Amino acid sequence: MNVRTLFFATYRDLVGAPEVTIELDDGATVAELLARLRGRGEGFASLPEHPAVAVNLEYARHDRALRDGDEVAFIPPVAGG
Amino acid sequence: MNVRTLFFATYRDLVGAPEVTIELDDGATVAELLARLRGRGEGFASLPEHPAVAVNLEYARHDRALRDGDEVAFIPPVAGG
Amino acid sequence: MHTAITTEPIDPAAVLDGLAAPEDGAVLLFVGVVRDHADERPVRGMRYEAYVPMAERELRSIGEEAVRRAGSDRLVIVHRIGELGIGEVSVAIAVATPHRAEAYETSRWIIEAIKRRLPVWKHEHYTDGGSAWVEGTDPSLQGAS
Amino acid sequence: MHTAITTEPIDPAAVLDGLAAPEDGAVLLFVGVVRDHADERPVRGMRYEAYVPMAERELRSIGEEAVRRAGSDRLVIVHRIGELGIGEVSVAIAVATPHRAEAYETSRWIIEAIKRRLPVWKHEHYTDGGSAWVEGTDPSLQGAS
Repeated sequence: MNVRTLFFATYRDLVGAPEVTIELDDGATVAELLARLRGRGEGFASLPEHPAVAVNLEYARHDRALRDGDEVAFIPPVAGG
Repeated sequence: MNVRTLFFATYRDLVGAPEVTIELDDGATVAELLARLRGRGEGFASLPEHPAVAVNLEYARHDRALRDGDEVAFIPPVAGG
Repeated sequence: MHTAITTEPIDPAAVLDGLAAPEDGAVLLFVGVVRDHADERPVRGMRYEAYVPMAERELRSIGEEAVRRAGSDRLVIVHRIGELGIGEVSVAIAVATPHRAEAYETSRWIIEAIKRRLPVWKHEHYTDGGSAWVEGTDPSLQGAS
Repeated sequence: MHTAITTEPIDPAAVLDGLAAPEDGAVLLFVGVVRDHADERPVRGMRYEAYVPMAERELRSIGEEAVRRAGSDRLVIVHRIGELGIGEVSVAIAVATPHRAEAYETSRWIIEAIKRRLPVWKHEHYTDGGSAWVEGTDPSLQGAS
Protein backbone atom coordinates (compact mmCIF):
# COMPACT_ATOMS: atom_id res chain seq x y z
CA MET A 1 0.00 0.00 0.00
CA ASN A 2 1.01 3.65 -0.42
CA VAL A 3 0.72 6.44 2.12
CA ARG A 4 1.39 10.15 1.62
CA THR A 5 3.62 11.67 4.26
CA LEU A 6 3.60 15.43 4.82
CA PHE A 7 6.26 17.55 6.52
CA PHE A 8 5.79 21.07 7.86
CA ALA A 9 7.96 23.91 9.13
CA THR A 10 11.11 22.58 10.85
CA TYR A 11 10.42 19.00 9.71
CA ARG A 12 10.10 20.13 6.11
CA ASP A 13 13.40 22.00 6.44
CA LEU A 14 14.94 18.85 7.94
CA VAL A 15 13.83 16.34 5.31
CA GLY A 16 14.02 18.87 2.45
CA ALA A 17 10.57 18.08 1.06
CA PRO A 18 6.98 18.93 1.95
CA GLU A 19 5.66 15.55 0.84
CA VAL A 20 6.92 12.01 0.22
CA THR A 21 4.95 8.92 -0.82
CA ILE A 22 6.04 5.72 0.89
CA GLU A 23 5.20 2.11 0.05
CA LEU A 24 4.50 -0.05 3.09
CA ASP A 25 3.21 -3.53 3.89
CA ASP A 26 -0.53 -3.69 4.47
CA GLY A 27 -1.42 -2.88 8.08
CA ALA A 28 1.87 -1.17 8.90
CA THR A 29 1.67 1.28 11.78
CA VAL A 30 2.75 4.90 12.10
CA ALA A 31 5.75 3.65 14.11
CA GLU A 32 6.76 1.36 11.24
CA LEU A 33 6.33 4.21 8.75
CA LEU A 34 8.54 6.40 10.93
CA ALA A 35 11.22 3.67 11.10
CA ARG A 36 11.12 3.33 7.33
CA LEU A 37 11.50 7.10 6.90
CA ARG A 38 14.43 7.25 9.32
CA GLY A 39 16.06 4.45 7.34
CA ARG A 40 16.28 6.78 4.36
CA GLY A 41 19.07 8.60 6.22
CA GLU A 42 20.10 12.25 5.86
CA GLY A 43 17.46 14.65 7.20
CA PHE A 44 14.94 11.86 7.72
CA ALA A 45 17.23 10.24 10.29
CA SER A 46 17.05 13.47 12.28
CA LEU A 47 13.27 13.36 12.79
CA PRO A 48 12.54 13.15 16.53
CA GLU A 49 11.94 9.82 18.27
CA HIS A 50 8.27 10.44 18.86
CA PRO A 51 6.89 13.31 16.75
CA ALA A 52 3.23 14.28 16.89
CA VAL A 53 1.42 12.72 13.95
CA ALA A 54 -1.91 13.27 12.25
CA VAL A 55 -3.58 10.63 10.09
CA ASN A 56 -6.19 11.97 7.69
CA LEU A 57 -6.30 15.35 9.49
CA GLU A 58 -6.61 14.01 13.04
CA TYR A 59 -3.96 13.54 15.69
CA ALA A 60 -3.13 9.83 15.94
CA ARG A 61 -1.04 7.49 18.06
CA HIS A 62 2.05 5.74 16.77
CA ASP A 63 0.40 2.32 17.06
CA ARG A 64 -2.26 3.39 14.59
CA ALA A 65 -2.50 0.89 11.68
CA LEU A 66 -2.39 2.62 8.32
CA ARG A 67 -4.40 1.94 5.19
CA ASP A 68 -3.72 2.49 1.54
CA GLY A 69 -4.12 6.16 0.60
CA ASP A 70 -3.79 7.50 4.15
CA GLU A 71 -2.31 10.97 4.57
CA VAL A 72 0.19 10.98 7.41
CA ALA A 73 1.42 14.39 8.59
CA PHE A 74 4.36 14.90 10.92
CA ILE A 75 3.46 17.85 13.13
CA PRO A 76 6.36 19.80 14.64
CA PRO A 77 5.69 21.71 17.84
CA VAL A 78 2.88 24.15 16.97
CA ALA A 79 2.94 27.91 17.46
CA GLY A 80 -0.38 29.39 16.39
CA GLY A 81 -2.18 32.35 17.90
CA MET B 1 -20.02 73.72 60.79
CA ASN B 2 -22.14 72.52 57.87
CA VAL B 3 -21.73 69.37 55.80
CA ARG B 4 -23.63 68.36 52.66
CA THR B 5 -24.97 64.82 52.77
CA LEU B 6 -25.85 63.03 49.53
CA PHE B 7 -28.14 60.02 49.06
CA PHE B 8 -28.24 57.76 46.02
CA ALA B 9 -30.46 55.01 44.64
CA THR B 10 -32.14 53.03 47.46
CA TYR B 11 -30.91 55.47 50.13
CA ARG B 12 -32.40 58.41 48.23
CA ASP B 13 -35.69 56.50 47.96
CA LEU B 14 -35.49 55.80 51.70
CA VAL B 15 -34.84 59.36 52.91
CA GLY B 16 -36.90 60.99 50.18
CA ALA B 17 -34.21 63.49 49.16
CA PRO B 18 -30.96 63.43 47.15
CA GLU B 19 -29.27 65.96 49.42
CA VAL B 20 -29.55 67.37 52.94
CA THR B 21 -27.31 69.93 54.66
CA ILE B 22 -26.61 69.20 58.34
CA GLU B 23 -25.14 71.44 61.02
CA LEU B 24 -22.67 69.67 63.31
CA ASP B 25 -20.20 70.53 66.06
CA ASP B 26 -16.67 71.12 64.79
CA GLY B 27 -14.70 67.87 64.48
CA ALA B 28 -17.76 65.63 64.48
CA THR B 29 -17.18 62.24 62.84
CA VAL B 30 -19.08 60.39 60.12
CA ALA B 31 -20.52 58.17 62.87
CA GLU B 32 -21.86 61.24 64.68
CA LEU B 33 -23.32 62.60 61.46
CA LEU B 34 -25.02 59.26 60.85
CA ALA B 35 -26.47 59.28 64.41
CA ARG B 36 -27.76 62.80 63.86
CA LEU B 37 -29.38 61.77 60.58
CA ARG B 38 -31.03 58.71 62.12
CA GLY B 39 -32.38 60.98 64.87
CA ARG B 40 -34.47 62.79 62.24
CA GLY B 41 -36.67 59.69 62.15
CA GLU B 42 -38.78 58.48 59.20
CA GLY B 43 -36.69 57.20 56.31
CA PHE B 44 -33.47 58.42 57.87
CA ALA B 45 -33.97 56.03 60.80
CA SER B 46 -34.00 53.18 58.27
CA LEU B 47 -30.48 53.83 56.95
CA PRO B 48 -28.30 50.78 57.63
CA GLU B 49 -26.10 50.55 60.74
CA HIS B 50 -22.86 50.87 58.84
CA PRO B 51 -23.36 52.16 55.29
CA ALA B 52 -20.42 52.74 52.98
CA VAL B 53 -19.55 56.44 53.00
CA ALA B 54 -17.49 58.72 50.81
CA VAL B 55 -16.12 62.05 52.04
CA ASN B 56 -15.20 64.50 49.28
CA LEU B 57 -15.40 61.76 46.60
CA GLU B 58 -13.31 59.14 48.44
CA TYR B 59 -14.42 56.14 50.47
CA ALA B 60 -13.92 56.96 54.16
CA ARG B 61 -14.19 55.27 57.55
CA HIS B 62 -16.87 56.15 60.08
CA ASP B 63 -14.29 57.54 62.52
CA ARG B 64 -13.27 60.16 59.96
CA ALA B 65 -13.48 63.67 61.47
CA LEU B 66 -15.42 66.06 59.25
CA ARG B 67 -14.70 69.67 58.38
CA ASP B 68 -16.91 72.55 57.41
CA GLY B 69 -18.05 72.24 53.78
CA ASP B 70 -17.33 68.50 53.47
CA GLU B 71 -19.49 66.50 51.06
CA VAL B 72 -20.54 63.22 52.66
CA ALA B 73 -22.16 60.66 50.38
CA PHE B 74 -23.94 57.54 51.60
CA ILE B 75 -23.17 54.82 49.08
CA PRO B 76 -25.68 51.97 48.83
CA PRO B 77 -24.41 48.62 47.53
CA VAL B 78 -23.04 49.38 44.06
CA ALA B 79 -24.01 47.63 40.82
CA GLY B 80 -21.99 49.02 37.95
CA GLY B 81 -20.68 47.18 34.92
CA MET C 1 -4.74 55.33 29.76
CA HIS C 2 -8.19 56.80 29.29
CA THR C 3 -11.19 56.41 31.59
CA ALA C 4 -14.61 58.06 31.31
CA ILE C 5 -18.17 58.07 32.55
CA THR C 6 -20.38 58.98 29.61
CA THR C 7 -24.04 59.52 28.75
CA GLU C 8 -23.29 58.85 25.06
CA PRO C 9 -23.61 55.42 23.40
CA ILE C 10 -20.34 53.45 23.48
CA ASP C 11 -18.89 52.12 20.22
CA PRO C 12 -16.69 49.16 21.25
CA ALA C 13 -14.78 49.19 17.97
CA ALA C 14 -13.81 52.85 18.51
CA VAL C 15 -12.36 51.91 21.90
CA LEU C 16 -9.84 49.66 20.11
CA ASP C 17 -8.75 52.30 17.58
CA GLY C 18 -5.06 53.04 17.90
CA LEU C 19 -4.88 51.33 21.29
CA ALA C 20 -2.07 48.80 20.78
CA ALA C 21 1.60 49.83 20.72
CA PRO C 22 4.16 48.01 18.51
CA GLU C 23 5.29 45.95 21.53
CA ASP C 24 1.78 44.61 22.19
CA GLY C 25 0.90 41.06 21.17
CA ALA C 26 -2.51 40.84 22.84
CA VAL C 27 -5.56 43.08 22.93
CA LEU C 28 -8.55 42.17 25.05
CA LEU C 29 -11.89 43.96 24.85
CA PHE C 30 -14.63 43.30 27.39
CA VAL C 31 -18.07 44.68 26.58
CA GLY C 32 -20.89 44.68 29.11
CA VAL C 33 -24.31 44.65 27.48
CA VAL C 34 -27.82 45.09 28.88
CA ARG C 35 -29.43 41.66 28.69
CA ASP C 36 -33.07 40.77 28.34
CA HIS C 37 -33.49 39.04 31.69
CA ALA C 38 -32.52 39.25 35.38
CA ASP C 39 -32.57 35.82 36.94
CA GLU C 40 -35.75 34.54 35.30
CA ARG C 41 -37.54 37.89 34.93
CA PRO C 42 -37.78 39.52 31.47
CA VAL C 43 -36.18 42.97 31.35
CA ARG C 44 -36.90 45.69 28.79
CA GLY C 45 -34.24 48.19 29.81
CA MET C 46 -32.10 49.65 32.53
CA ARG C 47 -31.34 53.04 34.03
CA TYR C 48 -27.74 53.48 35.19
CA GLU C 49 -27.18 56.18 37.80
CA ALA C 50 -23.85 57.32 39.17
CA TYR C 51 -22.40 59.66 41.73
CA VAL C 52 -20.66 61.16 38.75
CA PRO C 53 -17.68 63.09 40.15
CA MET C 54 -16.80 60.23 42.49
CA ALA C 55 -17.35 57.60 39.78
CA GLU C 56 -14.97 59.51 37.50
CA ARG C 57 -12.41 59.61 40.25
CA GLU C 58 -12.82 55.93 41.20
CA LEU C 59 -12.64 54.85 37.56
CA ARG C 60 -9.41 56.80 37.12
CA SER C 61 -8.04 55.18 40.27
CA ILE C 62 -9.05 51.71 38.98
CA GLY C 63 -7.34 52.55 35.68
CA GLU C 64 -4.15 53.63 37.43
CA GLU C 65 -3.98 50.45 39.49
CA ALA C 66 -4.71 48.42 36.32
CA VAL C 67 -1.79 50.12 34.53
CA ARG C 68 0.50 49.02 37.35
CA ARG C 69 -0.89 45.46 37.25
CA ALA C 70 -0.72 45.18 33.46
CA GLY C 71 2.65 46.89 33.08
CA SER C 72 0.94 48.69 30.18
CA ASP C 73 -0.68 52.11 29.83
CA ARG C 74 -2.61 51.02 26.71
CA LEU C 75 -5.89 50.81 28.55
CA VAL C 76 -9.35 52.31 28.06
CA ILE C 77 -12.33 52.05 30.41
CA VAL C 78 -15.64 53.71 29.51
CA HIS C 79 -18.81 53.33 31.57
CA ARG C 80 -22.14 54.60 30.35
CA ILE C 81 -24.95 56.01 32.47
CA GLY C 82 -28.56 56.93 31.67
CA GLU C 83 -31.34 54.90 30.07
CA LEU C 84 -30.15 51.85 28.12
CA GLY C 85 -32.11 49.37 26.02
CA ILE C 86 -31.44 45.63 25.58
CA GLY C 87 -28.19 45.04 23.71
CA GLU C 88 -26.78 48.50 24.47
CA VAL C 89 -23.25 48.69 25.82
CA SER C 90 -22.95 49.70 29.49
CA VAL C 91 -19.20 49.31 29.82
CA ALA C 92 -16.19 48.72 27.57
CA ILE C 93 -12.76 47.75 28.86
CA ALA C 94 -9.84 47.47 26.45
CA VAL C 95 -6.32 46.42 27.44
CA ALA C 96 -3.29 45.93 25.19
CA THR C 97 -0.20 44.15 26.55
CA PRO C 98 2.90 42.41 25.15
CA HIS C 99 1.64 38.99 26.38
CA ARG C 100 -1.89 37.62 26.76
CA ALA C 101 -1.81 36.61 30.43
CA GLU C 102 -1.57 40.23 31.60
CA ALA C 103 -4.40 41.28 29.29
CA TYR C 104 -6.79 38.60 30.61
CA GLU C 105 -5.86 39.11 34.26
CA THR C 106 -6.05 42.90 34.11
CA SER C 107 -9.31 42.99 32.17
CA ARG C 108 -10.97 40.67 34.66
CA TRP C 109 -9.53 42.59 37.60
CA ILE C 110 -10.93 45.85 36.19
CA ILE C 111 -14.50 44.57 35.73
CA GLU C 112 -14.50 43.03 39.22
CA ALA C 113 -13.15 46.31 40.69
CA ILE C 114 -15.90 48.23 38.89
CA LYS C 115 -18.56 45.93 40.37
CA ARG C 116 -17.01 46.23 43.82
CA ARG C 117 -16.17 49.95 44.02
CA LEU C 118 -17.69 52.12 41.32
CA PRO C 119 -20.57 54.25 42.71
CA VAL C 120 -23.05 53.25 40.02
CA TRP C 121 -26.54 51.81 40.49
CA LYS C 122 -28.88 50.00 38.14
CA HIS C 123 -32.64 50.38 38.04
CA GLU C 124 -34.19 47.57 36.03
CA HIS C 125 -37.38 48.01 34.04
CA TYR C 126 -39.25 44.73 33.64
CA THR C 127 -41.44 43.90 30.66
CA ASP C 128 -44.37 43.41 33.07
CA GLY C 129 -44.18 47.13 33.92
CA GLY C 130 -42.46 46.82 37.31
CA SER C 131 -39.03 48.11 38.13
CA ALA C 132 -36.46 47.71 40.89
CA TRP C 133 -32.94 48.58 41.94
CA VAL C 134 -30.52 45.77 41.19
CA GLU C 135 -29.08 44.30 44.35
CA GLY C 136 -25.47 45.36 44.59
CA THR C 137 -22.25 44.84 46.48
CA ASP C 138 -21.49 46.82 49.64
CA PRO C 139 -18.17 48.60 48.94
CA SER C 140 -17.41 48.67 52.68
CA LEU C 141 -17.26 44.87 52.71
CA GLN C 142 -14.08 45.06 50.58
CA GLY C 143 -12.18 47.05 53.13
CA ALA C 144 -13.05 50.34 51.44
CA SER C 145 -14.26 51.88 54.70
CA MET D 1 -20.47 29.46 15.90
CA HIS D 2 -18.09 30.39 13.11
CA THR D 3 -14.46 29.33 12.74
CA ALA D 4 -12.08 30.03 9.86
CA ILE D 5 -8.49 29.97 8.70
CA THR D 6 -8.01 32.93 6.37
CA THR D 7 -5.34 34.58 4.27
CA GLU D 8 -7.25 37.91 4.38
CA PRO D 9 -6.65 40.66 6.97
CA ILE D 10 -8.89 40.28 10.03
CA ASP D 11 -11.06 43.23 11.10
CA PRO D 12 -11.68 42.67 14.83
CA ALA D 13 -14.68 45.02 14.88
CA ALA D 14 -16.37 43.00 12.13
CA VAL D 15 -16.00 39.88 14.24
CA LEU D 16 -18.25 41.50 16.88
CA ASP D 17 -20.97 42.54 14.42
CA GLY D 18 -24.27 40.94 15.31
CA LEU D 19 -22.57 38.45 17.61
CA ALA D 20 -24.47 38.93 20.89
CA ALA D 21 -27.98 37.55 21.43
CA PRO D 22 -30.54 39.41 23.61
CA GLU D 23 -29.73 37.09 26.52
CA ASP D 24 -26.03 37.98 26.45
CA GLY D 25 -24.63 40.39 29.04
CA ALA D 26 -20.95 39.96 28.24
CA VAL D 27 -18.92 40.01 25.05
CA LEU D 28 -15.20 39.30 25.11
CA LEU D 29 -12.89 39.83 22.15
CA PHE D 30 -9.31 38.61 22.18
CA VAL D 31 -7.05 39.87 19.42
CA GLY D 32 -3.60 38.42 18.84
CA VAL D 33 -1.26 40.90 17.16
CA VAL D 34 2.22 40.54 15.66
CA ARG D 35 4.54 42.37 18.05
CA ASP D 36 7.83 44.07 17.32
CA HIS D 37 10.05 41.80 19.39
CA ALA D 38 10.62 38.18 20.39
CA ASP D 39 12.30 37.96 23.77
CA GLU D 40 14.79 40.80 23.29
CA ARG D 41 15.20 40.52 19.53
CA PRO D 42 13.55 43.12 17.24
CA VAL D 43 11.10 41.56 14.77
CA ARG D 44 9.89 43.12 11.53
CA GLY D 45 7.26 40.57 10.56
CA MET D 46 6.08 37.00 10.71
CA ARG D 47 5.02 34.26 8.29
CA TYR D 48 2.24 32.03 9.56
CA GLU D 49 2.01 28.62 7.93
CA ALA D 50 -0.66 26.02 8.53
CA TYR D 51 -1.57 22.49 7.56
CA VAL D 52 -4.72 24.12 6.27
CA PRO D 53 -7.31 21.33 6.03
CA MET D 54 -6.29 19.96 9.42
CA ALA D 55 -6.16 23.45 10.99
CA GLU D 56 -9.68 24.12 9.73
CA ARG D 57 -10.85 20.86 11.25
CA GLU D 58 -9.04 21.43 14.58
CA LEU D 59 -10.33 24.99 14.83
CA ARG D 60 -13.90 23.75 14.28
CA SER D 61 -13.36 21.10 16.95
CA ILE D 62 -11.98 23.74 19.36
CA GLY D 63 -15.03 25.89 18.58
CA GLU D 64 -17.42 23.03 19.26
CA GLU D 65 -15.82 22.24 22.60
CA ALA D 66 -15.86 25.96 23.47
CA VAL D 67 -19.60 26.13 22.72
CA ARG D 68 -20.16 23.32 25.20
CA ARG D 69 -17.97 25.03 27.81
CA ALA D 70 -19.53 28.49 27.34
CA GLY D 71 -23.10 27.23 27.06
CA SER D 72 -23.30 29.71 24.17
CA ASP D 73 -23.04 29.31 20.39
CA ARG D 74 -22.28 33.04 19.95
CA LEU D 75 -18.65 32.43 19.19
CA VAL D 76 -16.27 33.36 16.38
CA ILE D 77 -12.65 32.25 15.93
CA VAL D 78 -10.63 33.43 12.94
CA HIS D 79 -6.94 32.67 12.47
CA ARG D 80 -4.90 34.30 9.75
CA ILE D 81 -2.02 32.76 7.83
CA GLY D 82 0.52 34.21 5.41
CA GLU D 83 2.91 37.17 5.76
CA LEU D 84 1.97 39.60 8.56
CA GLY D 85 3.56 42.91 9.55
CA ILE D 86 3.90 44.39 13.04
CA GLY D 87 0.49 45.29 14.47
CA GLU D 88 -1.43 43.00 12.11
CA VAL D 89 -4.02 40.69 13.62
CA SER D 90 -3.12 37.00 13.63
CA VAL D 91 -6.14 35.71 15.53
CA ALA D 92 -9.48 37.04 16.76
CA ILE D 93 -11.66 35.21 19.27
CA ALA D 94 -15.08 36.61 20.18
CA VAL D 95 -17.42 35.04 22.73
CA ALA D 96 -20.82 36.34 23.90
CA THR D 97 -22.43 34.84 27.01
CA PRO D 98 -25.15 35.78 29.49
CA HIS D 99 -22.58 36.22 32.29
CA ARG D 100 -18.97 37.39 32.20
CA ALA D 101 -17.28 34.43 33.92
CA GLU D 102 -18.07 32.07 31.03
CA ALA D 103 -16.84 34.61 28.49
CA TYR D 104 -13.46 35.05 30.19
CA GLU D 105 -12.97 31.35 30.87
CA THR D 106 -13.97 30.24 27.39
CA SER D 107 -11.94 32.89 25.59
CA ARG D 108 -8.82 31.96 27.52
CA TRP D 109 -9.45 28.25 27.02
CA ILE D 110 -9.75 28.80 23.25
CA ILE D 111 -6.47 30.69 22.86
CA GLU D 112 -4.63 28.12 24.99
CA ALA D 113 -6.16 25.28 22.92
CA ILE D 114 -5.05 27.03 19.72
CA LYS D 115 -1.49 27.29 21.03
CA ARG D 116 -1.55 23.65 22.12
CA ARG D 117 -3.26 21.96 19.18
CA LEU D 118 -3.65 24.06 16.05
CA PRO D 119 -1.21 22.94 13.31
CA VAL D 120 0.16 26.42 12.66
CA TRP D 121 3.80 27.52 12.64
CA LYS D 122 5.41 30.95 12.84
CA HIS D 123 8.53 32.01 10.99
CA GLU D 124 9.90 35.23 12.46
CA HIS D 125 11.75 37.78 10.37
CA TYR D 126 14.17 39.83 12.46
CA THR D 127 15.12 43.42 11.71
CA ASP D 128 18.77 42.30 11.49
CA GLY D 129 17.86 40.20 8.43
CA GLY D 130 17.82 36.80 10.12
CA SER D 131 14.77 34.60 10.49
CA ALA D 132 13.77 31.51 12.46
CA TRP D 133 10.89 29.24 13.30
CA VAL D 134 9.29 30.13 16.60
CA GLU D 135 9.74 27.41 19.17
CA GLY D 136 6.37 25.77 19.71
CA THR D 137 4.49 23.31 21.86
CA ASP D 138 4.52 19.60 21.04
CA PRO D 139 0.85 18.63 20.63
CA SER D 140 1.66 15.04 21.65
CA LEU D 141 2.65 16.27 25.14
CA GLN D 142 -1.01 17.14 25.78
CA GLY D 143 -2.23 13.61 25.27
CA ALA D 144 -3.13 14.29 21.65
CA SER D 145 -1.20 11.22 20.45
